[in-house]
Parts: sequence; C-alpha cells; structure tokens
Amino acid sequence: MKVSNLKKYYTVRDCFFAKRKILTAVDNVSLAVGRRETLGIVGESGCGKSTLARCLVSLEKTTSGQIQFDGVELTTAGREELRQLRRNLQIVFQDPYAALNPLRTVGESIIEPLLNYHPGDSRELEEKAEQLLTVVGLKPEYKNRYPHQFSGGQLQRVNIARALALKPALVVCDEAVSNLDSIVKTQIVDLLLRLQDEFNMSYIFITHDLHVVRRIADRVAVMLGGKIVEVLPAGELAAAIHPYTRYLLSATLSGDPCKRRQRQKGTQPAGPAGRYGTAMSGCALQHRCPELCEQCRVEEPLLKTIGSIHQVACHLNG
Amino acid sequence: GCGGKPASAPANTTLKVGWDFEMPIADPVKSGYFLVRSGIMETLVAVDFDGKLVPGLALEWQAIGTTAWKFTLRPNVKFHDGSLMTAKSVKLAVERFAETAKTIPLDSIEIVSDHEILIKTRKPVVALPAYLATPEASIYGEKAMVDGKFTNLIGTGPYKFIQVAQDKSIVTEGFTEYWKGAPQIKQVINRHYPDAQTRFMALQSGEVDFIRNVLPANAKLLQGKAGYQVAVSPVGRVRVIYFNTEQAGLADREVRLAINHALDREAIVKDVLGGYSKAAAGMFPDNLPWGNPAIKAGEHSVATARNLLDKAGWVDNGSGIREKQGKKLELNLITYSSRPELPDIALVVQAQLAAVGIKLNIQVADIGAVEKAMASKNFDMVLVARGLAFTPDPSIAFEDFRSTSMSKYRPNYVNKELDSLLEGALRETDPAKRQADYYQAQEIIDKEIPAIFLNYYVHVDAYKKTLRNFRIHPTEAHVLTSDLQFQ
Amino acid sequence: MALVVEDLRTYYFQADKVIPAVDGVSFSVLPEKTVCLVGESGCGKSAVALSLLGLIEPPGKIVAGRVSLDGRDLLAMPPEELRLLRGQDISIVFQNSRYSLNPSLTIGIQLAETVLSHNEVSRSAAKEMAVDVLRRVRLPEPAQLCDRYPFELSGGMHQRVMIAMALLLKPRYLIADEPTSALDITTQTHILDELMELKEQYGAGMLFITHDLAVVAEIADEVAVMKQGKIVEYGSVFEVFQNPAHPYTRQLLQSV
Amino acid sequence: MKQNLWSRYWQRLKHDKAGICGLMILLVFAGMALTAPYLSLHDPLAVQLGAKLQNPSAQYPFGTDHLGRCIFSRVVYGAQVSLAAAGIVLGSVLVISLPVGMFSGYTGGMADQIFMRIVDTVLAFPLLILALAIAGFLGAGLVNVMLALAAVWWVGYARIVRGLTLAAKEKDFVMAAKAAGTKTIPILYQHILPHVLGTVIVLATLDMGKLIMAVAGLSFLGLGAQPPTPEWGSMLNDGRPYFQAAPHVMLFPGLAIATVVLSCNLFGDALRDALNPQGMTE
Amino acid sequence: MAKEGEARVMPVNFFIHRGISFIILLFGISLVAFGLMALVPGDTPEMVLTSIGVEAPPETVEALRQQLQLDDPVYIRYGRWLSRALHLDLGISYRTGLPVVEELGSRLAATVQLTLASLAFALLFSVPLGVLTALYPKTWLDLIGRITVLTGSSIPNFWLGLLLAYVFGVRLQWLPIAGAGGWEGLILPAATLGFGMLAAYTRLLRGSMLDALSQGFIRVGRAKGLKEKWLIGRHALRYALLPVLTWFGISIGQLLGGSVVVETLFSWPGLGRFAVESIQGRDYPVIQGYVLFSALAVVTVNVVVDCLYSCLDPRIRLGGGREP
Ligand SMILES: Nc1ncnc2c1ncn2[C@@H]1O[C@H](COP(=O)(O)OP(=O)(O)OP(=O)(O)O)[C@@H](O)[C@H]1O
Ligand SMILES: Nc1ncnc2c1ncn2[C@@H]1O[C@H](COP(=O)(O)OP(=O)(O)OP(=O)(O)O)[C@@H](O)[C@H]1O
Ligand SMILES: [Mg+2]
Ligand SMILES: [Mg+2]
Repeated sequence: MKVSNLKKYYTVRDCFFAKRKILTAVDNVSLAVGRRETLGIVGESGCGKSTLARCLVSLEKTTSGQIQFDGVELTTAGREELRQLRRNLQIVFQDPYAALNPLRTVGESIIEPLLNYHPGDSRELEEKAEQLLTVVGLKPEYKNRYPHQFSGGQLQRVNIARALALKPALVVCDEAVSNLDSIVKTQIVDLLLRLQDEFNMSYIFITHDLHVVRRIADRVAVMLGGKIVEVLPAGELAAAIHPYTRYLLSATLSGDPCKRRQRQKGTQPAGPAGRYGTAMSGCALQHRCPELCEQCRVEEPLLKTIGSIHQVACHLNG
Repeated sequence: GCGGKPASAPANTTLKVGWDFEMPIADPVKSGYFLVRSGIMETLVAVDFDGKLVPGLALEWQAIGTTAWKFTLRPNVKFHDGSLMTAKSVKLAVERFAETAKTIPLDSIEIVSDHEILIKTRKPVVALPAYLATPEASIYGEKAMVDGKFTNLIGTGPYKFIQVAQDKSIVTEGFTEYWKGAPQIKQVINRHYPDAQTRFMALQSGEVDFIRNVLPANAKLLQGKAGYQVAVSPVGRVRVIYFNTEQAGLADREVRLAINHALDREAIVKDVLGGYSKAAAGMFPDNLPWGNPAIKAGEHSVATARNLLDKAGWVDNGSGIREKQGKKLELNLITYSSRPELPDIALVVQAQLAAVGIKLNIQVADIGAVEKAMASKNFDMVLVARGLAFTPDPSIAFEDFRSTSMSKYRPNYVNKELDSLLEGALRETDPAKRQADYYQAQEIIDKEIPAIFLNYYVHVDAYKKTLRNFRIHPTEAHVLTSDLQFQ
Repeated sequence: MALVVEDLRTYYFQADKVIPAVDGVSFSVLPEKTVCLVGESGCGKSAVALSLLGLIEPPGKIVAGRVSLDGRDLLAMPPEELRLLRGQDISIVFQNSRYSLNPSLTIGIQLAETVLSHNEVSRSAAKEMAVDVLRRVRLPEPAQLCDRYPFELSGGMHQRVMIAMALLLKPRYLIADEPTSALDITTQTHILDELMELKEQYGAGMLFITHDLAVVAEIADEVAVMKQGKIVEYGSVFEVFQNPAHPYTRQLLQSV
Repeated sequence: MKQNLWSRYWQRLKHDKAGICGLMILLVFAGMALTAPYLSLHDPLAVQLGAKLQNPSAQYPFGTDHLGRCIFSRVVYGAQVSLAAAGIVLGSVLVISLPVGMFSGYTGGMADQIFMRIVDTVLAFPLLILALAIAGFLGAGLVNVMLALAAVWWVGYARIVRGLTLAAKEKDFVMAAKAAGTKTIPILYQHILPHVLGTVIVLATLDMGKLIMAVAGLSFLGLGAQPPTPEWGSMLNDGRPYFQAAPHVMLFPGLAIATVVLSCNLFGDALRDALNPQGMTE
Repeated sequence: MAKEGEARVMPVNFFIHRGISFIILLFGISLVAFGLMALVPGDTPEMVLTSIGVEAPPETVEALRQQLQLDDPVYIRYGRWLSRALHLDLGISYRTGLPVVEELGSRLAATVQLTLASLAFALLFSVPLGVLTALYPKTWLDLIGRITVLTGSSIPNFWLGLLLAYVFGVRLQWLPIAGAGGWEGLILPAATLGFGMLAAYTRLLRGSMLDALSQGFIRVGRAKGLKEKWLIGRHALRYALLPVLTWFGISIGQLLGGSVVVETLFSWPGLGRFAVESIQGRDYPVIQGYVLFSALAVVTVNVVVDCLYSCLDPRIRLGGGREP
C-alpha cells in the first residue's frame, strides 16, 4: 500500500448559526507499507490516527491525496472494485462495542466477511466461526451471544477475529489490543505475528503501547497534529531524534512499584496539547518543545530522510 | 350551553335550528334555497301547501300575449334595511336571476309603474311565474349590490340576517316590519349538523329546538316521548328507477313490466323507510296538483312477473337466473350514497328481483358518477331521488322523458308520441289543455315503463313540542315561516 | 471510613444458564488509597465496578453481598439518597467511553448537568467548572470543546471527557474502568498525575481497573488480581509485584 | 447461528404472552376468514325484511341488521374482505417503501434528493383527496381502491424508513460491515433493516386498523367494496343510522375491527421487542 | 493536534439549499394540485350548474365552458391558474360564489384550533404513557397502559365520536355536541381525534424510549447521579423523540385531512369537512385551493420539523463526516 499526500478535513460549527470552520484531521500524510511488513503508528490522542485508518480502508472520503493498494487507486475505485479489494484489506475498529451490530450474534458478525467472499455451507462457516473464536482466546460457544453480553476485551477479540477471518493481505488495527490484559495481549500479538509469517500479511498497527510496537512493528510512524513527524525502524526507537518521539519514549512508565516516577508537583507538565481552533503556522510542537528555535514558529518542518528508512520532520534535528 | 349565542334575545323567543344541508350565505342566485327556507328572502310568486302558485311579493300576474308577463307588486313591502320594495329592485333581481339561470330567455324588463313591471321574453315561456317561484329568483334590496357584486343580504322575509357567528352558525332576527306582521320568534340561530346522528343528539340534549331530516329509526325513538313532536311532511320528490331502454334485456317492455310487478313497493316503504314514505302511483305525489289520478301503483305479483318473463323468452334453466339464447338476465343498477336510503332500497330491489330470476348487480357511486353513466348511456338501471317541485311546474319533471331535452336523468327512452305531446305542452298556454297533455303523458309513461316510480319522499323533522305552527311546503322551500312561535 | 465490598456476587441470568460474572469478591478501598483491579479480560472487573454503584441491569443481578460506603449500605439505600451519592461521593469512568456519551447533547451540557444535579450553582458557574475540569485532563481549547458533540471527538478525547466527568465534583471515591487505555503515554501520565492529585489533595480513594501493569506499579497501593469472578490474590502492590503467590499472577507479571 | 436471524426472532417472540395472544387472535380471524362458508349460520347477503334489526338471539348470535341480514355471518365473511384488503395494501406498502427508503437513505446523492422531493410532494397532499383522485381515475372497485391506497400510503413509510436509515448508517457497525466487504444490498438487509424494522412494525400494525377504515371510507364514497359485500368498515357505516335504535348493528363489526387492530398492535409490540435483544434475555 | 483554518470548501448554504428545494416542491405541488382535477370524474360546467340547482341547457353549459376558458390547452390554463394563485387569487367557489381564499381562510382557524387541541390531547396522555410503559416494560402497568391506549384508537373514529357525544352530550349533558363556540365545544371533537393519535404516539414513544433506555449514556447518567426525571426527560426522551417527530411531520397532512370525519360529526366548521363537501359538489376551485393550502401547511410544518430535528440530532445539522 502506498499513500501520498492524504488529507482529510472536517467542517465543524461551534453553534448553530456560527460559520463553519475547517478542521484538518489528517494533513498531507504519505506512507507506504510493503508486503509482510508492519507499520506501527503512534501519536498523541486525537492526532488523527483513527481518521487516517478509516481513510486507508476507504470508509471515509478523503479530501485529497492518493491511496494505492495492490496497484489500484482506492480514492477513485468503483464500488464493486473496492469491495473486491476489501477481501485483502481489513480493519479493526478502535471502539469494539460500536463496531458490532447489537442485533446480531458475534458469530454472525465474525463470519460476515467469509460469507461475502466465500459463501458456503453454513455448517462449515459455523465451524470456522468457532475456530476463529478459539484462535483469539474465546470460547466457541460464545458465538451465539450478543455484543452486550461481552466484556470490553472480549469484544475487541471478536473484532480481531472478524478482521482475520479472510486472511487479508493488510489489516489496519486501530488500538486493537488496548483493552486486553497482558497475557491475552501477548497471545494476540503472537497470533498476529504467526499469521504474518504464514500468510505474508501486512499490518498497520495503531497503538499507544510502545512495548507492543517494539514487538510487532518493523517501522514506526509517529504522528502529531495530523502529520507524520518521524518514521524509523522499530528496533531503533531509541535512536529517535524528533523531540516528540523522544518525549514519548521518556514518558514510559517503569513497571516497577519501587521505581515510581517522582511527580513534579505544581509544574505544568509539557504544556497544553496542540491547538484546536485557530490556524497555526510552524511546527505543531512549538508550544512545548524544549529546543524551540525561531524557524519553528514560522515554518512548517517537512519530512526529511536521514537514514536508510529514518525520516524526520524537525528543523533542529533534521 | 353553547357559545355563539348573542346575549340579547330572551331564551324562550330564540329558536335554534339544526339544519341538514349546508347553509351557504351568499348570492341568492346560487344559494337561494337556504335563504328562502330560513325565511330571509322571498320570491315574487309563492307556493301554497297544495303546491299551487299563489301571490308572494307580487299580488298578481298576467300574460300579455305570448312573450310578455305583467306583474303587479305587493305595496308597502319593506326590505330589511327599511327601504320599500320598488319595481326597480325587483327588476334588478329578476334580471340577475335570468342571466345566471338562463331558463328564462329574457328580452327586457320594463318598469310600468312603481308597482308594475313587464317581463318580456324572446321566446314564449309558459311557466314563467313558476320559474319566478324558485328560490334563486328571490328579491333583494338595491343596496344588496355593491359595485355589481352581491354583498349584503337584504331580503323581505320574516327573518332578518344578522351575522355569521364564529362557529359558522347563522344568526337571524325576527323582522318587525314584515309585511305579514312581525314574527313571534325574536331570534333564530341556524346551525348546520351534517351528521344525522349528532343532529338528532343535539335535539335530544336540548342544544337545538328543531332539527330537519330525522332518520326513521330515530324518529321512532322520539314517538311517544314527551316533549318532542315528529313532523312528517310529504314533499315533491320521488324515488325512481330509470331504465336504459336500449340495453339488451330492458329494450323489451315485458321485461320492464315484469320488474315493475316483481317489486314490492309497500315492503320497501315499510321496512326500509320505516313507513316514512308512500308507495308511488305514477310520477307525482298527491300533494302536488299535477298527478293523473287515474294512474295506480304497480301491482306486486311475483307470479305475473314470472309469467311475463317466461313469455318474453327468459327462462330459468335451473341456475336461478333466467336466460335467453345463452345470455343471462343480469342487470346493473347504479345509485349513490349521499342519500343513505338509496343503497338499501337497491339491495331490497336486488332481493326482490332475485326472486323472479333476475340477477341485479349494484354499484354505489356518487351522484357525479351516476350522471356520467346516464350521459354516456352506459347503464342498465339507475336509482335516484328526483326533486319535482323546485320549480313549481310539471314541465321540468317531464324533461326526463323528452328525448331531445337536456336533462341529465334521461332514461335513454325515445317515444315520438310522447315527445310531441311534451313539446306541445311546453308551448300550451291554456292551463286546462296543458293539464290534459300532461295527464296523457303520464299515462304513456305508465304504460311504457321507461322508469319505475317507487315511492314518494316524506320529510321527517322533529322539534320540541313547545314549537307551534310548523308545516313544510311540498316544494321544501319554506321552513322557517313567520307564524312559527313558542307556546 | 472506607468503601467496603463483602462477598459480592453478581450473576447474569441467561435463558439456559447462569454466568457468575462476580463470584464472591471482597475488598475495601480506604481514603487516599488506590486499589488496582487486574485480571484477564472477561473475568468480571467491569461487573464489579457496576455492582458497586448498583448499576447492574437485567438480566444481571447482584445475588449476594454487601457494598458499604462509610458504613452505609449502598445496595439497600433509597433511590434518592443513592442518586445524591453517585457522582458526588463516588463516581465512575466506564470502559466503553464512546458509547457512554449522549450523541445529541454537547460535551458542555453533559458536564454541566452533573454539577447542576448535585449543587445549587448557576449555569455559568457549572460551565466554568466544566471548562476547568476539561483543561485538567489536558483537552485542548476546553471552552470550544464544550460546544462540540461526541461524534466529533476521537477515542482518546472521549475517554478524557469521561474522566473529566468523573473528576468534576471531586468525589471521595473514584472507580475507573480502564480510563487510559486509549491514551498515548504522555497524556496517560498526565491523567495519572491528575488522579493522584485528587487522592492527595482531597483524600479520595480509588478503585482502578486496568490491564496495564506498568500503571499498576505506578499508582497502586493495593492490588487485587481477579480470575473467573474471584479474587485470587490481594495485597499491597509491593508484595504482589515482588512475591506473587498465585500462579496466575506470576504469569501475568511475566508476560510484560 | 443454527437458526437464522429471523427464526431467532421467533424464539424470542414465543415468550411474549401479550404478543402471542395478539397473534392467536389474528390467526383466529384468519381462520375465520378461510372457513367462513362453514362457520356462517346464514347467507350473509340474504335480505330478509321481516327479520330486520333483531337483537342477538340463538338464531342470530349477533342479531340482524336493517335489512334482516345475519350480522354474525356478515362479520365472519367480512373477515375475508377486510383482512385481505388491509393486509395486502400494508404488505405492498412495506414491500415498496422498505427497499426504496433504505436505498435512498443509504446511498444518498442525487437519487435521494429527487426521491425526497417526490415524497414531499405526495405527502403534502391530503391522503383522502389523492386516493379519491386515483380511485376516481382507475374506477370503482375494491382492487382499485387498494391500489390507490397503496400508492398513497407507501410514501410516508418510505420517508420514515429513509430517516431511520440515515441514523443507522452512521453507526460504526455499518462501517464495519462495509469494511468486511459486505455488498450494499446485504448491508441494507442484514444491518439496516433490523434497525429500521422496529419502528416500521409499530407503525404498520397501527395502520392495519386505519387501512380497514380507509377502505370503508372510500367504499362510502362509492369507490370501494360494493354493497352488499360484507366489509367491516361498510357494515359499521351502514349501522350508523341505528346507533341509538339498535346499537348492536354497529357494535359487532366495530368490535371486530377493534379486536383485529388491538391484536395487531400487541403482536407488533412483541415483534418490536423481539427484534431488540437488549433487556429481554430472561 | 488537528489544524484548523477558515472555511475553504464552503458547502452550499443551508438556507439557500432549503429555499431551492422549497420552490421546487411548491412547483411540484401546484402541478399536482392542478393536474389532480383532471383525474376526477364529472364534467365541470355541468357540475357547476347542477350544484346551483339549475337544469342546464346545452347553450348554458357551452357558455360556462367558455367563461371558465376550459377549451384552452392545459398548459395555458395551468399558467393562468398559477399566476393567479401567486397573487393569492384562487378563484371563486362554484357553490357559494365567494372567493376561495376567503372561504378557506375563514375555516382555517377552526381547523388549526381542532388540530392543535387534539394534538395537545394526544401528547398530554401519550408522553407520560409512552415513557411509563417503556420504563416498566412487560409489567402489568405496561400491559394495561398499552391496552387502554390501544382500545381508544382501535375504535373507529366515527363510532367513538358518536359514543362520546351520546354519553357526554345526551346522557350526562356535560358538554355540547356541536363543537362550536367556547372551549367546551372543543373537548369532544378534540378527544375523538386525539384518541386516534394517542396510540400512535404512545407506541412510537414507547418503542424509541426502550431503545433510548438501553443506550450507554443512560447508565452513565445514573452513575453521575442525575435526577431520574432529568435523565428521562433530557436524555432518554430527547433521544426518543426523533421518530415521533418524523412521524408528526409525516402525519400532519393526514391530521389535517383526517379531521374530516370528526368535523362532520361534531359539526365543526373546519377545512376538512369543507373540502369533502367541495369534492362531492365538484367545486374545483375550492378543491384546488384546499390542496394548495394544506400542501403549504404540510410543507411549512415539515420545515419546522426539520429544524427541530437538527436541534435534536446534531449529526444531521453538521452533516456528519461519513460518506457511504
Ligand atoms: N449482559 C450480560 N449478559 C451475559 N453475560 C454478560 C453480560 N455482561 C457481561 N457478561 C459476562 O460477564 C463476564 C464479566 O464481564 P466484565 O465486563 O465484568 O469483564 P471484564 O473483567 O471487565 O473484562 P475486560 O477486561 O475485557 O473488560 C464476561 O464473561 C461477560 O461475557
Ligand atoms: N466526524 C468528525 N467531525 C469532526 N471532527 C472529527 C470527526 N471525527 C474526528 N474528528 C476530529 O479529528 C481529529 C482526529 O481524530 P481521530 O479520531 O483520528 O484521532 P485519533 O488519533 O484516533 O485519537 P485517539 O488516539 O484519541 O483515538 C480529532 O481532533 C477529532 O476531534
Ligand atoms: Mg482513535
Ligand atoms: Mg471490562
């Protein structure tokens, strides 16, 4: 998959009679994911990751830009063409409850993609559903339950099962494991990796969990304010140079009760996150970057390649 | 207690009337019938209870030659606005009537004197006084017209129009300077109750003192109840079945005659109409002076009917329906539902004809569809209730049977003899000869049976016993008369 | 003075069987203390949270147990009293945050109504409180955000709105069901700081449900490990992290 | 999953006593319609002036009407006409309006705009007048009246369906279905329809009675079932003159209509609940 | 964070959009209103004459035909009619001879009064009943509430009206039968009409309330300690009102026309009855006028409903973000 200059705007209004304003959720994003590759996307909450994900699978009209998948341009593809592509392009939604039809059993939801492309014997499909449920660590008899009878993590796994049903070439996972306990999370990540090996699958993996990113991703893209500000190999996360990425890394919790962070009382931690209102020029991080320079305020930094795959958008460290 | 009741008049002299039909308050050339019924307006020529023409606002009239009539007006008749009725105002009203109604080929109206006018026509109009007795020819004051438009209701009748109340009821007051003398009733509130049941309930609950058109079943309920009086008034209307005499089976007179014998008129009167009617003998009821007394009601005899049909070649091969040359004797009857008794009568007719082996299919439509069917001659039988006396002259009723007339209820029957007879009568000025012609025409119709007259209409009204002097004209024109009063 | 849960049992009654989502759970949350509830997905953590506030809906039912807040039995309380208590004394952040906001009311209204239904304050004061609390959870431009509708927000923003709502009245006890699962780490640490401040400044007790053991290590005083409706291990955070007694706990800790 | 979506609804429906009651009554009426020739005691069309307006008796369980016809037999036969007419109209209304409304709402765009303008235009006209005009144009007769009613009635449904579709299509699970590669038609059928159906069923069951009455109303104007066809609405109308004198003439056809409408509604409510699994799994 | 700027891709203004479709709609309505009459059987001039009680000779019919300019091509007649209609001249009633606008206008108030009163009646009972039956589903309260409401509206209009009139007018003599004059006269017709709507609104509301109550935000509301009344009223009811509102918009036309029976029964001087009388009397100018009139009313009400709708559902107002 190759994405170039993708943009997505929303119009919002503060009150009924106010003028509409344009909100740029995704701004000029270009990225590429190869076969059998996993691209991790991390970034601040609200920076446009989910919007990007929805655009990538063509569930949301993009404002501009191109998305190529398997050599086909998604933004201009016809309805049926798109549908055929979706066999190889699946998504796991961020909100597991909303993404399941409350009037259907999860079993039905899981086999829905199968039914669409390989309609077959209902007995077979049922077995398949049970099998998928087992794979994601749920009991097969859960297939007859309704979404409201599940816990959050269970639903998330149902969503994963649905996305994997077709063994697609690319799965976009929007915080697919955030509600899972570490054991199950590990299992699911292992599962995903195994499937990748087996079927040459690719993932776009959106998450906040840096551990997971390290384990699963080949490359990591860091998003900020609708833009990608850094791309680097997952193994070299430590070598990140964009201030925001570094900040993310430093904020990691120790995981040991004895090494608790000392809370800096009274200090305003790292400034207000981004802006949501007035137009802004310059770097998205300008209000909280420790190493701000004059250029950062006026000019928007562009993504520059500095290593073989390492790219970064920063005036100071580029 | 209901609103819309102006506080002034004392209750015992206020008459509240529940009407059955709409009460348009407008130009009398359009809504004259209500204006006359409610006693707001009057015509030059009036009709008495026997259906005869009598002086109204005109004292007398007289034909001058064949195309002119002289009318002498009643002196000292006052309009509701206090002005005196003059020849000029009469001329105005009659001219407008002739213009819209187009039944009178008016040439001119000359004002001979203050009390005399001369109405000249382009063609002889024998029944001109009768035409002028129709409510549309009501007389109104000059001030009624503003800028060539009828705007003010200024009549001469016993009740003077006051206003249309908020609830669309029409308020009138007794006119103290009425030429026959001031009426006893001080105020009348006319209200329209389109639904017969609620109208009846309004009487029961005391909301109104008098209602028109009571359903037979309800009239029975009132009978013997203290405090109420049911008035049964025969009027000039007949329920009639018209045949399309060009339709296969019905072209045969024997078949029509058989149908006539198959019908049990008395049963219909008794069981469908609750006795509030009278089996018909010919076209005109007794209370109109035009009927031929020699004509008797068709005799009910199933045997005769069967014989006639057998003779005509229609035989029953066991299916219950008679056949002739492989064709079944199956007829359609169209009627309409705005007079609710008609579909019921149709059903009874259906049953009675079934007894002699005729299959009748019923189609209930609205009056428009009935007229359309008759105009396009696309019918076998229609059942309608025909008004005979809106214009108190027999000629109108006979138009149905004159093959060249424009009547919408022509049974598609052509009889040269009848035609020439009726055309002659239209020009006949001698009343006696005219009557003879019409008697003869009735005999022909009775013999040829282009139509079966079933029964005459009887109007059933009900009112509180305290109301006095209530009586209805056969023309249905006068309802609220000046002599009405409470006890 | 504590939020005490004794032998709580919450079952879901299915047509053919009974699902014991919570099956005999006891613990207590003391003021200024944070109890972290961890456990495998689907073990009944959310059910515990709901039971504490008497929010279990049919076909679910609390079949046994006691929940008492400062000695008052929550489950036997008259409705009006319970209502006053909710939100004011004890508040909750739900797991499904997106599903938890009314789609047709603005964020501001949904925050302000919480204030208004407990305190006699003016509308504008309530609004101010709302803006203030949105700022505290690090939502940008809180004043404008008040006029936005839920569908315009991202998943993490939803979650922060829900946290803000729970913090609004400075409750004495806070139940948080995976409140930071959709947040990036920087925002998460900030939110945790904010919660700790609530604890320190107002002496609030907290029941924190999470999967993230790092978070547990960071904030917990006590840890309860749940498995299949039961608490299998319960103790101070140091004990549990250093000497896990139950095999499941050990497994959990190793998996990080 | 062994049973499909719809048969599962039935499983749930079974437990709703009021709904099942309603269904039973409807079935009884349907059975009555089918077995009318065996059930009726007299010829429903036989005019017997001698026996008119009789009170209920052993011979005439519901009494006789103003023409001496057995009301019981007429009610029994009337079930055929009235139920069939209302049912067929309602069925065709649903068959037309569901796909059209869902499609229009789901796909949006120009087609939707045009469709909405047409719907608005039709909706803006008084139902009765439109039906009159159409029936007048097509001619009298029960079938034409049914056609006319269906032609007018579907529009309102289509609009409601469209509105509900608009709301449903914003939900994440519809997106998820699309992402799963589900074609438009199955999305409409499997995801949107169940969400739309609840409200539509409520309305449809309510309209059953309205339709019976509308057929009667048009019959009264001479456009519908022709006398002596025993049709409930017309029977009720025919009984009006005897409202006080012989109340039973109105009572029985009235009760028949009321019972059918009532059971339709109870059944409809049950259906609605069955379509919504939440809060109903006991 | 997302970046924002002034509107660059301004969509067609909401109001312009509405205005244009409004005009198209009116055009469609006028076309249908005019064309409708061509479908009704019966010859106009003859009908006119009959309705004024005159036996029409052919010359007269012809004269009237010319007077009404019925021989012109249809589109010319339509154009003429439309241009007059735009000047609020809808012609003269054949039956009464008064301007149609005047006739309709004088009856409008009565119809509006009756409609509003019956609506108020229906809402007065259906909102609490709908809410209550949804709050306690599958209980006796639910069953009894539903059956009561349903029974009321399962009884055909004209039968119910007669029963009410008989009981309260004739037997008890509490209320006047003719629904005229003061407010007492409004009660019976409004109740009869309202009863018919009661079930529809109650059941719709019950259904959508049940739906609303199963939403997550209700649970959140409880957890926040919102007052139950506020929770039901502000959250659930507001959410539940959407389908009811749609239904209202759709049924307003029926409501205006559906009052015919009740207006006739209670002798209420309203538009519906007048229209039906006009249909029976083939009073074309009145029918056309009425059709236009009620179409306008329906369209207007629907615009209001749309606005209300967008207040209740922000997604519609803001246009959402998603495309199919
Ligand atoms: N309405 C219901 N009907 C039947 N079973 C239910 C219902 N709600 C929850 N359950 C079941 O109860 C159990 C406990 O659910 P709960 O939501 O408490 O889990 P959890 O510990 O919060 O899990 P997670 O970490 O995944 O959110 C689960 O197995 C779930 O399937
Ligand atoms: N339908 C919409 N209308 C208007 N604005 C929207 C809409 N959907 C998202 N946004 C805005 O777009 C921005 C990006 O949202 P998005 O959901 O993509 O964030 P995210 O990166 O997924 O965040 P999180 O990690 O919190 O889920 C946010 O500021 C959000 O408010
Ligand atoms: Mg997101
Ligand atoms: Mg949970």
